[in-house]
Amino acid sequence: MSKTDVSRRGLLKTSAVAGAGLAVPTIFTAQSAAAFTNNPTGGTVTLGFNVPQTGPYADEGADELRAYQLAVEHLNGEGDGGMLNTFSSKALEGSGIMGKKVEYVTGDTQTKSDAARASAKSMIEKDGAIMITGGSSSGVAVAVQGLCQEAGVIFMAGLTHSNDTTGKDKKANGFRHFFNAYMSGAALAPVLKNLYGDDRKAYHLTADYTWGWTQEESIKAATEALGWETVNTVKTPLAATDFSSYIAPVLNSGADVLVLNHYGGNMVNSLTNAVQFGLREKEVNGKNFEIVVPLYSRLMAKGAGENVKGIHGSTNWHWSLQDEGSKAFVRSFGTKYGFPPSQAAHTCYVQTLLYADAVQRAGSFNPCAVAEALEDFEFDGMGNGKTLYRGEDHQCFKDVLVVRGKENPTSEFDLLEVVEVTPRAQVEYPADHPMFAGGQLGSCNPGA
Amino acid sequence: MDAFLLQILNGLDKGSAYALIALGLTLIFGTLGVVNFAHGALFMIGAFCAVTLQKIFSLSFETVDPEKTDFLGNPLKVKTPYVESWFGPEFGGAIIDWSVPLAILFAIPIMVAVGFIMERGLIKHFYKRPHADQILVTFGLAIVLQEVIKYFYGANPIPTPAPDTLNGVANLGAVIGMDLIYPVWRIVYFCFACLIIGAVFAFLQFTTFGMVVRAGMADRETVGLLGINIDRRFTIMFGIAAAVAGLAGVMYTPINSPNYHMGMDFLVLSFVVVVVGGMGSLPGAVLAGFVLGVLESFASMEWAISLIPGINQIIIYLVAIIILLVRPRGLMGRKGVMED
Amino acid sequence: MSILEVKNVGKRFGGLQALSDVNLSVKENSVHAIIGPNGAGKSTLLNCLVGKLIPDTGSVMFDGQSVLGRAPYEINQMGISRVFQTPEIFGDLTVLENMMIPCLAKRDGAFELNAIASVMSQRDILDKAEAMLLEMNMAEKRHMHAASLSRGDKRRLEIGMCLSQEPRLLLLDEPTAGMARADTNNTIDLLKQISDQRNITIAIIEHDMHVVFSLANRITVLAQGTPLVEDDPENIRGNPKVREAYLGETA
Amino acid sequence: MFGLDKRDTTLLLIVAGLTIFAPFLLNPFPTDSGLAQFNAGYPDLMQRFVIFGIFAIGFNILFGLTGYLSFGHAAFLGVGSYSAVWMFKLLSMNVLPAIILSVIISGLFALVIGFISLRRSGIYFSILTLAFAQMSFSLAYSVLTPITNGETGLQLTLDDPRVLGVSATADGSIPVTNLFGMEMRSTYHLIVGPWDFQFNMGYYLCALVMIAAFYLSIRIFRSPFGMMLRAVKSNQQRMNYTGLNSKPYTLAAFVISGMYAGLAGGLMASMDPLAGAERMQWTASGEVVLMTILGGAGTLIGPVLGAGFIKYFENIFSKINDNVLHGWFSFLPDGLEDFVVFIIHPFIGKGWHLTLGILFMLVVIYLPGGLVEGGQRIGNWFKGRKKSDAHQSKTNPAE
Repeated sequence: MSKTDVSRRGLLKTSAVAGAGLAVPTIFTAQSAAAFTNNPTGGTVTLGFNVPQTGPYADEGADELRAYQLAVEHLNGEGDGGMLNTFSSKALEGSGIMGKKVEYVTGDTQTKSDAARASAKSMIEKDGAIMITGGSSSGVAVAVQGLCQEAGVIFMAGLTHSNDTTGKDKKANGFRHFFNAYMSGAALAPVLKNLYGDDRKAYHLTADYTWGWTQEESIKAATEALGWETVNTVKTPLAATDFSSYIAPVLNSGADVLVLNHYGGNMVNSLTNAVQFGLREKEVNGKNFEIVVPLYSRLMAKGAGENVKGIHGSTNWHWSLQDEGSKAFVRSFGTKYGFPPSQAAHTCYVQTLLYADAVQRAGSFNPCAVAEALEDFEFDGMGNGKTLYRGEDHQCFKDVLVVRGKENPTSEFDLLEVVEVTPRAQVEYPADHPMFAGGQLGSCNPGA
Repeated sequence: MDAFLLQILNGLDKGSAYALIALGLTLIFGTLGVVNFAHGALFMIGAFCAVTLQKIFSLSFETVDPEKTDFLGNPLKVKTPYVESWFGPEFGGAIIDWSVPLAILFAIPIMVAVGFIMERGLIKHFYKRPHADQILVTFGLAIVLQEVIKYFYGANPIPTPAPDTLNGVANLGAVIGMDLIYPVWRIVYFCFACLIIGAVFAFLQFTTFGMVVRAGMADRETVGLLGINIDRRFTIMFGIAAAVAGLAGVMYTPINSPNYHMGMDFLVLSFVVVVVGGMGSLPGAVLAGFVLGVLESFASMEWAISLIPGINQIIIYLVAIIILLVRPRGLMGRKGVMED
Repeated sequence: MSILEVKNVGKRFGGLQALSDVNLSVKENSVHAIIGPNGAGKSTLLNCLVGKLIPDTGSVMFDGQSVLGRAPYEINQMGISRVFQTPEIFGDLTVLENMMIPCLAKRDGAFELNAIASVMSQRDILDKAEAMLLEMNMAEKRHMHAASLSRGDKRRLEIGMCLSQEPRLLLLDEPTAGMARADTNNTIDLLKQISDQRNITIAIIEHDMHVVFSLANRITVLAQGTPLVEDDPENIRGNPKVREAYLGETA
Repeated sequence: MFGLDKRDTTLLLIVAGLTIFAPFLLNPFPTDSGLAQFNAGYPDLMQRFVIFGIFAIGFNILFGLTGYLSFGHAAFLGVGSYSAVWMFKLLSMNVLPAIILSVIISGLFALVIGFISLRRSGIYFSILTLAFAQMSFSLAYSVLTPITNGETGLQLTLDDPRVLGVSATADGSIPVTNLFGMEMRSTYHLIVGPWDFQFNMGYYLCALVMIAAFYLSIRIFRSPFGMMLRAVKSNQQRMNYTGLNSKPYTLAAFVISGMYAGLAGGLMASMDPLAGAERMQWTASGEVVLMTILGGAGTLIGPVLGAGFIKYFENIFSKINDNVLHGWFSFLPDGLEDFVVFIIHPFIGKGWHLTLGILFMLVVIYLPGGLVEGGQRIGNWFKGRKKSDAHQSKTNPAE
């Protein structure tokens, strides 16, 4: 059997035309080799948005989906254009991608690697999606990235923070705009030093799975470089809901900083529990006890309520940023949906635009051409200052935000305030940094 | 030493939640002979009673503050809860602040009603069906309830803090000259659980109603022969069990922000608790709840993890397996319950 | 020659001495009835014979081998079949299937992973089961669900299932309890026929004196956990001790 | 034929026909028509249909025949997947050794867990299996990460030390799974007018395996062993007093059904070389329970139908969104259209869990025999409502 997984859609159109002309069904055997998977030959191009629609991250997924819909509107020249107006590359003109109208299909990752791969496959095989994007956990991102590499389509990662996504598990067809655990550490460390001094004893609680470990490793390295001492690191089960038995030992450990390497429901609960145990009012070694949540998100902050006040952490982006790009995006998003976008929405929106722009510049939907256009592409006007898509590992390098839970929020969205914008230079690292070692990008796969 | 005492407290606190859920589960099983996989969902509905009441109290009208602007640069709409405008900011604010304890009153009628509807509408038809069918239909119900809650409240956890005065920590060790700091609300939760457990036992022990129910648990047919309408009493017991689970949920909300899948999180655990305690034994369920809570806390201590890596992940299941193999009827199970 | 020898068997439940010093000898090819008032320990004794209970003291020998400590299925494979007070049959299976299972157990032993061959290809088993159904007068009901049979039919099916195992000893636990008179008489006839035509020893626990005296050729009277007397039916009928302990009250 | 009676042969041939012609049957709508989204004939979903079919068939051998409700069967599927992926990593990309190993390993795993769990019955058995599966899941997600790669799932990498084969292909990508050179992912498109039918190598391998698994399950159902298993469900007491030892029977059933699950896991990994820990979670075990009950526990074809039904729901039904709904109801006046969409909205798209839960409850309440019973009832209704004992016995799985 020959390898004939070629563009169905293309053949479909031609055969439909042929069938109409001959008025008898014509049987085509797909031998005419197209160059790559799902080459869009009609007037439209289909993107695949793979986000959690069910399960605990459904709300985050819903926000991602809103951003995607907005991005599609802007690409097709509807709405106010959003960041297209501020984007440094002017290749896109609001007439779709390379003149083709952008359409999309959605899938539900359920925040499970299996389900995410299944829905991505369905979008590729059934709906002819040329690019897959989205997701809100690193496990899913790595799994789907692997799939896209095999299938020969581009994967534009959504929210994924683990070092592995562009480290050990990086793939030639996968690109990440979101920042990572190393960058969180590098951005947070100087701020923490300014705020809390260089003589601190840190206690880590870490979600017991890959992302948690890479974050713990990164934060530990960054803070130890400041002179902090790591008193202890404890792994907590993913399924844990009550963290009291992990918080209690912190009280008498001699530590004066608690680092919570948790995300989602875990983070909401562990932070709530930590505050319950009076850690924030506690004094140890003559210093105020502090809690740090290295990866912050507004949706999580909302879940934790009052407890986030004064707690520091890092995010990829925040809607209160005052640069033109951010303002334009918040304006379009807020006008359409009535509330400001989350960082997940931002990264997804930007990823879609970046992909479209790369196609436009490359002049081809071929994944290899797109990848080439994205590699070492430097741009601005997307909300994080001057940004570089590094070719060696497909990671974006840009400014990282250090934020703090706001003491006096003026609205239900106004939960975090930006403490510092850590410049890109400070969070950069060589591609062969030991925390990212072990994987190979491989070569780009156009499929077919 | 302190560390151990603290973990015992933590264990008792976790155990309170387990015990309350398991108590209701056992009441239903003991009286109606039904294995209710939707019991975790009742716990979750209880928690969302608190969320709902908080939302009701926080219902607000909007006034435009021209001085300030919102994120789009439009004039900021300031929300003022109705209760604050009616009762003044101080008293109104206090009402919102105390919405979780107040939700107890709100939740009792709702939970009892939910219990009645569940029993009369669904469970009733499953008394004579095999246990597997009961498990399956209540499992389906649990999925439905959780999806309904998710539809209305979203997937994100919703913060429901305890009243400010109960939000701090207390030094329990002060009396014995030790430093034993513990969150006030968790102490409240433990006391509340003891109170409820005591009330249920007292109710079964000292009221005629309770005596009939106990007799019915021991031998349903005989009691039926006495001409007592045991079914109606059992329906009421189902309502009580639902209320117990619901109250456990209401009071749990400040400890962890409630979300739609908290019921499923607790379901497996509470079944393990019931089985370890012994199917059908009320004291067994309570005892097992506390024992498993304490064991779980101990297993999360460092020495335990360094001894057996991953023990904190599996302790509950491990205990369940061992108990079931060594003492098939659980800690305090009666003979002949669910043995075929 | 006795096929079942019970010697000095005692069994205690907590504070209750259910059986003490029970001696019993069942002769081959006899119909031996064990009677006694409620709570005399009849069922406990029976359970000790089939492996459900293990006596605290004494021995139970079947055909020269001890049954103590063996699981019920092992004892059954030795040649003891039991008929329950309420018929225990496979309600979800058809009558024919019910009859085939004991035939398979007889042929293949306690466990056989015979997972590929078709049941319908087991000619010997089918023939044997069909023959037994004919004998039990149930051939036309072979495709019915066993659960939908009448009480009397269930009883006959159960007895048939036990017989198709070709046991050496058939234990019956109040086989006519709760039956209408006609069903009872049918069952008596069936049992008579079995004991006449087959090389089978029957031990029967029974309340109904009509059944006992119609069938038994040896009777043991049990009272308060010990045998009061063992004798022929005629002598039991006339025994004043028995009348006092048992017959007097119920007759 | 094949040692089956006429009815079973017909059933087998129907199932074989359906699976072989699935690429046509599941793609009834032209690709650019509005109904194209209901097409399920693409390789990934077709593979899932048959793989979960195998899983459910195996589960049914345990639950349908013996009545032992295992809430931990997904663990065997997970173990099978891990074994297969390790085989790809270490030995060769040929799927055959991988599948064989996954069946063996999950069989051994089932033997151990079954040996312990089967010491208890009823709900105690369910809780024991649940506990074992949850333990496997928790450990796979965390402590056992060196073996399972935890959260991300076990994947192939470019530097796998493959003994028989290369670590990476000449063009720098990971080699693909194959059966003696026939690549699992290769797909042949047959384009007939506006229709596009996809014939995927991997699907046909899975389909053949499923037909074989289905055939084997018919043989087991009709065998003396199968009859004994039904006897276990019906009356264990009578079984023990008929000289039969029920323990080895149930254990054998448990191991066989564990091996079916391992086979499904191995195939899943062969189609898509990744093994995630969530595969072992108790909710995943709950899913196969749903499939079996929905289709009809104890019936031959039921589990296959149930598996197809749920997977269709998960992958196709879940994609219907409001836009699609508005399209359907656009013939209604505006206000009414919005109202109808508003009413239906919670049940479709991402609300598919809700619909599934309701359907499941309805089936348990009204159709204990599942879809198969539903089909029979409809059939009987058409035959003129001849309700009699004969029909009763038809619902009996053994007939």
